Parts: sequence; C-alpha cells; structure tokens
Amino acid sequence: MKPLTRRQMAWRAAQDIQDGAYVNLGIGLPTMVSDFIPGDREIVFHSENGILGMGPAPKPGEEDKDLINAGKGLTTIVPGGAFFHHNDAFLMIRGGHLDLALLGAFEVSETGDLANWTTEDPNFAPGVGGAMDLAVGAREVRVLVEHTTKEGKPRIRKRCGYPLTAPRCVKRIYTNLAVLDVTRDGVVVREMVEGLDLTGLQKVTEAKLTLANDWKKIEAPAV
Amino acid sequence: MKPLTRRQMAWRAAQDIQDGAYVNLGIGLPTMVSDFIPGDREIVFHSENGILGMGPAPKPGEEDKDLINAGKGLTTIVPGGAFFHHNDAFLMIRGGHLDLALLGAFEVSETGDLANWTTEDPNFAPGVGGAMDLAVGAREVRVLVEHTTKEGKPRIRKRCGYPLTAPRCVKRIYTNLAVLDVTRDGVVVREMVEGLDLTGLQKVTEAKLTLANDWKKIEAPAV
Amino acid sequence: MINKVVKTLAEAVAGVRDGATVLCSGFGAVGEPVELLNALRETGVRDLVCVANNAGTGDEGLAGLIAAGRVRKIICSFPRTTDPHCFEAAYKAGKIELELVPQGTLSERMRAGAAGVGGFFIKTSAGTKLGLGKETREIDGELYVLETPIRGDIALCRADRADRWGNLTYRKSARNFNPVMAMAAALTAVQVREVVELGKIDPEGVVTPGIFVDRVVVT
Amino acid sequence: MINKVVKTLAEAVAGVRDGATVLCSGFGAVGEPVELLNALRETGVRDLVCVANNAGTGDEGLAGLIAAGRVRKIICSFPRTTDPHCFEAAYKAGKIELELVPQGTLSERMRAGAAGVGGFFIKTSAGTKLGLGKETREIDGELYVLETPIRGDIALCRADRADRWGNLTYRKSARNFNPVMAMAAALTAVQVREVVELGKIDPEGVVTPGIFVDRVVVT
Repeated sequence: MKPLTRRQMAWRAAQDIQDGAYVNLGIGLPTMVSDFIPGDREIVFHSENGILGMGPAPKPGEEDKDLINAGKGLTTIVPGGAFFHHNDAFLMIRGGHLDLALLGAFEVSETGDLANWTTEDPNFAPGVGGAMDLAVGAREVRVLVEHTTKEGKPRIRKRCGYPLTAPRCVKRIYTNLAVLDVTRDGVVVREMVEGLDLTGLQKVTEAKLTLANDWKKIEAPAV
Repeated sequence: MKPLTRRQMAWRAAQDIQDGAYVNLGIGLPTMVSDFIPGDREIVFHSENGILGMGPAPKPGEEDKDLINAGKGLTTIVPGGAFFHHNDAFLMIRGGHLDLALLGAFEVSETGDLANWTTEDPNFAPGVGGAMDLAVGAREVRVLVEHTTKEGKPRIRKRCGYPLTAPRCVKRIYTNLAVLDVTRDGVVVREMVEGLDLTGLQKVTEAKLTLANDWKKIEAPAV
Repeated sequence: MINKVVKTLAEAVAGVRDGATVLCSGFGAVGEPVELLNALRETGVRDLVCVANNAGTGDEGLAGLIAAGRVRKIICSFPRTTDPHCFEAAYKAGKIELELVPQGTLSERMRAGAAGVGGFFIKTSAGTKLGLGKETREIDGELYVLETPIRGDIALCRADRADRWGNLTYRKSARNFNPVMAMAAALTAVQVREVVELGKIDPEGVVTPGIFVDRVVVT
Repeated sequence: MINKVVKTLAEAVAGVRDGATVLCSGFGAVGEPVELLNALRETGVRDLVCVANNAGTGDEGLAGLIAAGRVRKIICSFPRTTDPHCFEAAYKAGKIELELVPQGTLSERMRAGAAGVGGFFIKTSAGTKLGLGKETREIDGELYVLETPIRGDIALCRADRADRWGNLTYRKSARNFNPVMAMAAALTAVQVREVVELGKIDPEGVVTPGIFVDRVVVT
C-alpha cells in the first residue's frame, strides 16, 4: 500500500475542480492545488485580502510587495483579475458566491463538522482568520488532509475533539489514502490507493465508513 | 410685511452652510440652495444615485444623459468628485457621514417630527425615495418650506397630520417668514422678515413659538 | 474556458420562470437595462415580482413589462418617476401590488441578500407608517427596525464595458443600483456597450467582479 | 476651501485620547500605516483598544505600539502573522487582552458601524466556540448569530494617492481593510505615497471618497 505524496494529494483534489469555478484555496497544502489544474480549465482563484484571478508565485524580479495572498506570500494576478476591499472579499465568501473552498483540517466528523482553526495549544494565542467564513459561506467545502496525525490518530472522526470551525459543512475529503464523501448516510469511500481495502482504511478512521459500489483506485501520476 | 421669495429662502438657507460641508439637497426648492453658496466656501454636494461633488446643471451642449441628480435632472460633477454605487451612497446617508440634509416638507412638528413623503392622496401611489434615509441619517436635518400651505394652513404644527418621515429629526426650519430652531424647549424664532412680529408669526403657526432674545430681521438681498 | 458573453438578448434572459423575482436596475431610465427587460417580456413570462427603484418610464423596459401585465408585484422606493403612465394605469386598475421600501433600505436589503446577512437592524422607517409590523429593537437608546434580505432569481443590469469573465465597469451615475443588484441574484444578466479583451480592464478599476455575473450581451 | 492635507505625522494623529478605539488597517504589513502608528506611539497615548486583522509584524507600527505597552486590548482575526514577537511577548505576560473575531465578521462589524446598521445576523461562528454567548436566531432553518457594529474613535489607514478633498486610491492587495476602516471611525487619518491635484483622480476610479477622510499626510 502506497499513500499519496502531498503533491499527489493536491493533484487529486485539482482534478475535481470544474472549468470556470471560483475557488478559494486554504493556507498550506491546499495552496499547492493550483499547480495541478488541468491545462484546459480556466479557474478563478479568490483571496480573502481582495483578489480574484490570483496567479502563481512571481518570477524572480517580478515580486511586488503590495501583492500578497492570504498566507501573506507574494503572488500575482492574471488577466481578467480584479482587486477589491476586504469587505467585498468576505461578501463573496459569506454570500455563497464561491463555488468551492478547499481547506486544510485538523479533524472532520462523520456529519461534516470541520475543526481547522485551533488545537487549543495553551502556548499560543488562537487565530481564526477567514476559516469560519469560508466554512459557512462557500457553496461547497472540501478538505485536503493527511488521513491521520503523525502519531497515527484518525483525523476523520465520529465527533471532532477540537473546537469546530463550522458544523456540517464538509462534503468531500481528500487524504493521502482515500477520497471520501460526507453524505446523509455517513462517510462513503469513493476512492482508495492501490493495495488498501475497506478494513485497512477503517482501522485508521474513527468514523464508520461505507464503500461506494463504484469505488475505484486513485490513479495519481508521479507529480 | 414682505415674505421672502423662494429664491430668497434658498439664499437664506445657503448662508448657514459651512465651508467644507458634505450636503444633500432635497428635490424641489432645496435644490436651488446650491445657487447661493457664498463664493469663498467649498461645499461637496451628495446625490443619492452615487455622486459626491455634484455641480450645477450642464451648459447647453455639455449634457450627459448618464449624469443625473436625485430629481432625475441632468447635472455635472466638479473636480474632486466621485462616482459610487447606490449602496455606498446610502451607507453615507444612513451612517451619519453627511453634515447636512436640507429637505422639503409638508409639515414639521414642534418636536422636530418631519412629514415630507406622502399626503396620502388616494389618486396617486405613494413614493418615499430616499426621504426616510436622509431624515434619520444626516448629522443635521434642516427644512426649507413655505410657512403655510397655499390655503394658509400652518405647516409648523404641534403634531404632524401627515404620515411621518422620521420622528424628532428636524433641527432648523427656513420659511418665507422666519428662521426657526426646534429645541428641547420648543420652537424658537431666530429670525423674522421685516414688519412681522411674534404675534403675527404665531397666527400662522400651530406650534407654540418662543422668540429668541437675540432674534433679528432676515436681511435677504433681491436675488 | 470562461466565456460569459452570449450572442442574443433572448439567450441572456433564458430560463426565467413564471413567478420569478427579477431585480431590475436603473435610477429612472439611467442605467436601466431596457433591452434585457424588453427581451424578458418577449419570453412571455408572467406573475413576476420586480424589484426596482422606480416603476418604469415611458413604454419600454420595466414600463413595458408592467403594461403587458407581467408584473404581479413591484418592490420599489418611488414608483412615480418621469412618465410613469404604464405603472399608474396598472396601479389604478388594481392590477399590480406595490411594496414601498425606502431607497436605502431597498439597497441594503439586496446587499444583505448578497452578503449572507440574514437580517439587520436600521433606524430608517422606525416610528413611521412604513415601519409598522416590523420587529423593533432599542439599541443605544434609539429605535431600530429589523429588515430582511432580498434575493432575486435573476438580476437584469446594464454596464458600460465587460470582458468575457464578466468583469464590469459603469459610466457616471448609470452605476447606481447595478453593482448591488448584480450581487444579489441567483443569475445575473448584463447588457453592455462593449466587450473588451480579457485583461483590458484595469484590475484596480473593476467595479463589479465577474464572480457576480453570469451572462453578458452587447446592445 | 477644503484641504485635508496636513504637514506632519504628528498633526495627522493629534487628539487621540487614552482609552480610544483605534482601527489599524493592513493585512500583515501590507497596507499597514506604519508611520502613523509610530506617530501615535510617540504621542504617549495609552490604554488603547486596537482593531486590526493581525497583531503587528516586526517591531514597528502596531507591533511597536504593543511593545510599548499602549494597547490594552486587541480585536483581531489572526494575531500570529509573520514575526509577531511583540504581540506574543505581551500576550504571554498577560499584558494584552485578545478578542478573536472571524475575519469577515470583523470587516462586516466595521461596515455596520459605518452604515448605520445597529446589528446583523450571520451564520459565521454559529455553533462554534466563538459563537458562545451571542444571541442566536434560526432563519430559514439555519442558525445565525447576532453581531454588533464596531466604530473607531480614529482609523489609521494607508493609501496610494490622495487629493486635498481626501479622495483615495490604493495599490493592489494593499487596499484590504483600508476602505472599510476609513468609513468606520469618527476621525480618519491616512498616510499616502503622493497627493495629486484636485481632479487628477478619475471620479470613476475613486475607491474611498473624501467624505470618509479627515486628514491626509504624505510619507
């Protein structure tokens, strides 16, 4: 059994993004998804700090310190892009104008509750940023996350242990082992990596899993 | 006793507008006030349909059908002006960003209630436009109105007979006979036209009037 | 590839159902999407609830839709603007329902619909006939009323320039209700003077970003 | 004549009292009015409530104000941005109170303060720890929380160009919180790259109209 690399996880999530979608990518791993959009699709990336049509990182010599993304890294804008203020940026998010938010997570529950803003570590002040806005506002919320913690604890749980970002918002989860949908009937496995079966996947998952009749192997290229 | 002409009423109201003020002028008589601003003052006129820095009516040949005022007459914009959308225009109004709204009225009560949107004439559908927004939102609301109706009925009343635009909002009233302030102690006469005394003014006013100690004659030029 | 530009007015207004809520932009005739409204009339759709600042001018556009008996109800701030004879005839005949909303409240209710705001308190209309029946609340000693969001099934807008992504710019006071209505509907169709190449609109100068726009047609 | 341009940073921040609520713009260091914040620190004012997206970067601007012990409380969405050591030291020492507000809620609460909205219902934070204690309401089957407006005694902003009426334009993503904060305070001071002649800013391209601006200083 060979788990996906982080780049392969990003590649897999990218394949499901439809041509013409307006998409917000969360900070961290989800940001990497923009590198793997199939070339025939035109996707408009949104950033909380007032950008639509966000492009790739700037080439050396083309950096502009006034042009950053939500993670505060330097970025670019593509033809057709627009700048606007923070309030309009969040009107877009909260008002249901984004087709998709693809976010990181600490945990997801079997009903789609999302916990991705705080682990309540007493050593650090908490921060929430735009996490809650995206979770309640995007038309569809998908999560991109390692199937377990480094210590092997499941991240897909019956109930989240960490404080919620929003209840019942996640529809699909991409992990290094599987693609899972949160449905009314619980968590359904759509795809698994080669060599893994439901029993094996269930062992590292706290939520009860069901295998889709038409489940298939994830065929990820060596990206 | 010589009442002010409508142009003189507009002149008188204009004299009180401070340099640098942001002002919305109601439709009708108040619109005329902009013609009488003393030349050393720079006033920024606001229009509900998304203009700051509204100028005079266009000269022949300079009309632009996309540039109208709240009364839907053609207008112009001065250097320093800005266009914005309706929602921002009313954010400015309701949020207390206008220094002054100078409005027409059917009636004003002795507590400053304003009635200026409907006479409930069953022959016509009512319209309210931006009247209520201006009445509740501007930092100061002043009214410019003939002291009585054509039939001689008082417009400054104990209580308004017509439906209110907003309660307790009017601070000053300019009529063809007097300048009056609505205070906690009732309606105070600040100025009257030559040859009129308090008894004469009270006769055409339903609200109880008090004469200010420092009241004076309105000295309006023949504009 | 994203291309929101459609070839005909008919395509731009296709799919509107009887009973739909239609946001009709414009302040008087300025910024009014007259040709889109005419095209909507030609679809034969009826029982519409129209949201607009006025209630039509002359015989075209919103006025024509009303004259044709397609508008069951109008939600507006000031029905009697320049030459409102189509509305007046329908109103006097009892053929159109009128919901009168203060202009800023109308705009703010649509913004709420666009922004995921489920309701909001403002002072406008508190203590007046137009505030009757509304939930009230005293905030810092002043009376506020609760207002609810308005969302359209379709918004009909008019802009100056567009690109194929639907980014829009406007001209002078023709901007008016267009940006807020474009945001507040499930489907937004815009008639424009010209479509320019992608990238020709300065990203600093986009007034309505394409995310709010579904269909663009040149008139 | 209207001339909002002042000569010095000290004039731009004059008159702020102890205990004031200060809206501090910027997203990280981008769009942060660093020099105005430094000037505010030099006035010696204290017990401030600062509203910002983050809680300062490096040692200047908002970070410097915190390091100097002038900030009693910070209302922000994400205190730990790039190099937040001034905030972290104050926070660990228990010298600064933190009110954590989701980013869009923070922005919307200031817009409400600017727009005469006394309160509004949104879904963000409903059913979470950050929603605890908030009034809730079910609207169309979904849970909303009531949020209240935020207004500043002063807003400190940063723009690209201004004219003497205070009209502003911004540069790229440095626009961020500046327009909403500029609207939401009793007094708004803005540091700009350049002041241009009145009329040089295209009226279609003004992002913050001068009505929201009180003082402009070139840095």
